[in-house]
Amino acid sequence: MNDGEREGARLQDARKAGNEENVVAIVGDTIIKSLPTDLYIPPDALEVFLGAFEGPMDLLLYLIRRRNLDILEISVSEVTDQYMRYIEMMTAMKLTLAGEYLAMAATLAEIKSRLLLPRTEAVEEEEEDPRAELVRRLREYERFKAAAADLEALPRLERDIQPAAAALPTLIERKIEPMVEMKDLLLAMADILHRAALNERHAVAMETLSVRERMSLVLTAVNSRRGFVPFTDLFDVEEGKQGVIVTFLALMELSREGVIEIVQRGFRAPIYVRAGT
Amino acid sequence: MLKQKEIEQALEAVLLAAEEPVSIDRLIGLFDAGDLPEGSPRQAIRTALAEIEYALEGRGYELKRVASGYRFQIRQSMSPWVSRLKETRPPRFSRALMETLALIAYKQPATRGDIEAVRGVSVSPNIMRTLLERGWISVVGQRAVPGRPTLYGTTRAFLDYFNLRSLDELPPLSEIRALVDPHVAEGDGEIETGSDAESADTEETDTANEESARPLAEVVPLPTPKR
Amino acid sequence: MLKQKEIEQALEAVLLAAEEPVSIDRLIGLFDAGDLPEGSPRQAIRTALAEIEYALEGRGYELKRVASGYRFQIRQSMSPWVSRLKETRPPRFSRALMETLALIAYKQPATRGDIEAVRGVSVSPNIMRTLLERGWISVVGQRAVPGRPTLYGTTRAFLDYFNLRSLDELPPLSEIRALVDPHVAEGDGEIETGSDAESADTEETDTANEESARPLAEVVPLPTPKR
Repeated sequence: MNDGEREGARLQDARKAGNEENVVAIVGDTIIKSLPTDLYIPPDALEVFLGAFEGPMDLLLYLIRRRNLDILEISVSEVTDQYMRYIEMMTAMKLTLAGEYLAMAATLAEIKSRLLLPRTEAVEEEEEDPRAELVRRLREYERFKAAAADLEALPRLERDIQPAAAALPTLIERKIEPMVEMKDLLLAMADILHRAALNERHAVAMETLSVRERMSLVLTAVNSRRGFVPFTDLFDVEEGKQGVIVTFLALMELSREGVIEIVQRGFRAPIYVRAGT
Repeated sequence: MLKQKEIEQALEAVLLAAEEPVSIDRLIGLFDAGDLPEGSPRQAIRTALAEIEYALEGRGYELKRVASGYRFQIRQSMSPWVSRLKETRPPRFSRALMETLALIAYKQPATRGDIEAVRGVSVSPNIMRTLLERGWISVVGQRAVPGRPTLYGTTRAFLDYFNLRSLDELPPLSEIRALVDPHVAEGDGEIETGSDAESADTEETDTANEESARPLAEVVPLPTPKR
Repeated sequence: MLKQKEIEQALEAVLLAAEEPVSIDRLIGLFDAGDLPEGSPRQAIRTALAEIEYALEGRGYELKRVASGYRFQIRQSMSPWVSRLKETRPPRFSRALMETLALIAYKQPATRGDIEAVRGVSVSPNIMRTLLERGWISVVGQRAVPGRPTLYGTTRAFLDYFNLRSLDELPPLSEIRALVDPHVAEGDGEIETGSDAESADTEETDTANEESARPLAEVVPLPTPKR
């Protein structure tokens, strides 16, 4: 509080001294208007100082709160002066300054000039207090700054809370297979056909499925026995005429493809089938 | 059907083996048909969990319910002991990151522009990347304005990390004191829109079996941008 | 000096947070001078550990002493539960695998060469191995041409899995062709109007993402038991 008052008094002095734009610092009663070449504050320190702020809003809020002022009661003029001093120091020391700091400086300067302009009462009623927008922004920023601090204070994993875990028992491995639906299979086939239609060389022509399936079954039966399999063994009479025909067609197709051999030693001798050699 | 005690044992085993919180639905899914009472499997699980919680009273760890389910965790009061054992320092997060996170949490869904408007500085891409990588925020859509800026929201993983069950449990945003200046009071109304997120209904988190990284906005009705 | 109960809590916290077993010496080292009874710190730790062990009787986990120290461990009898938790949903089969399977079904007995000729790309041995391991295809012979390539056919298990009595129950190629080729489908007025009405519907009901799956089930009569 004392600090704040003193600061205020110095600023008053500074203002009386006029030409406040050039005031860089006030040491005791001395007003310094230009930076001494052997400035004591090392640039690093200033950079660290400014680095501690999360931008112009934060710096502004600091300048206000440092003096325990309510945001609503801020003297834009005073705060602007202080803010400008920081900015000037930074530029004088050729420190890179984020554009946002300069933008805020411009905003402050504008508000200050508007406040200085004499206004008629009629105008005052229509026109919003030039400080209002800045005050609103400051208050909102302060709200979320507090929210961030609240968040920081929440108990959280890694820092305040550790998940509890226990060593695993020996696990039972169980392999789960992917699920396939019939439609997946058919869509895959549809894609193949579509592609094949675009490329004539890959045209797909096929016999009826029952014959193709029977070809696999016959082949399996023939391969399961070494050597010759009696032709008649491959037929299942219980399947009826349809089944016999399908098996016959399958045998013919397999023979044509050279996958099996059909042999007969003589007229009316038993016919045998064996895997192609 | 399993005995109550057997259900408890199974739940304890599963929760101590899981590396993240497990939802009630996932817990129910581990049991075979017939293991749990047919009419009320959920109730059976809840009863068992309550029993486990009760049994741990006065112990160094607890059963905790967070946004994406249940987990065993060391009690906060025991953290000094744990840090004596563990040499690694917990990660620290910059104030800029925490402010950005707070803005997204309280104002969601929010764009980078929304955040910059409040903080007065541009949001560093590093901060957004860290938040996304941690799985604390996710893209929830685009605002229907020119440029279609990306909207961000917080996730279940965010709530899990901060030991919360829902956004309701976030500390309330500080209230704005009654204002003297009528002009400033106008601005107050604008600020209020941000606090809608607080009142959003975030109850019934345990029926959802979504992954914790899914944006909350999908689960919880959050304020939508005006069109 | 800490109370017995406080020592227990600290030990529980430390052991449940540690990722590996912790030795008694290390446990003792965590406590400050004066925390433990001066004459017998080791005895105090042992007593606390025994107390923890006792409290866990009948629970799903236990305190176990292994070579390098103490650790909490899920009981071996709980293994089936933990195994279920750790099971991950397997990924879907690749497009290439599905096409290979479809071609073997429709073109059997077929060699890898036959499949490659139609698909225009080589068939990876992994695909064939997966299909063989799954029991959906089997080797049915060799073609009597140079190199004697292996012939594959589908199996009984394949039919069972897809709930078919015989391959006949698969839709004929002409119907399947109509699925993706609009020109072929043009002849069939019913299908055209049907799918038109449907796409109009789906837009409204917001199930458009199912579109690719829906027409198939409706256009192609999926295998049903023979009349």
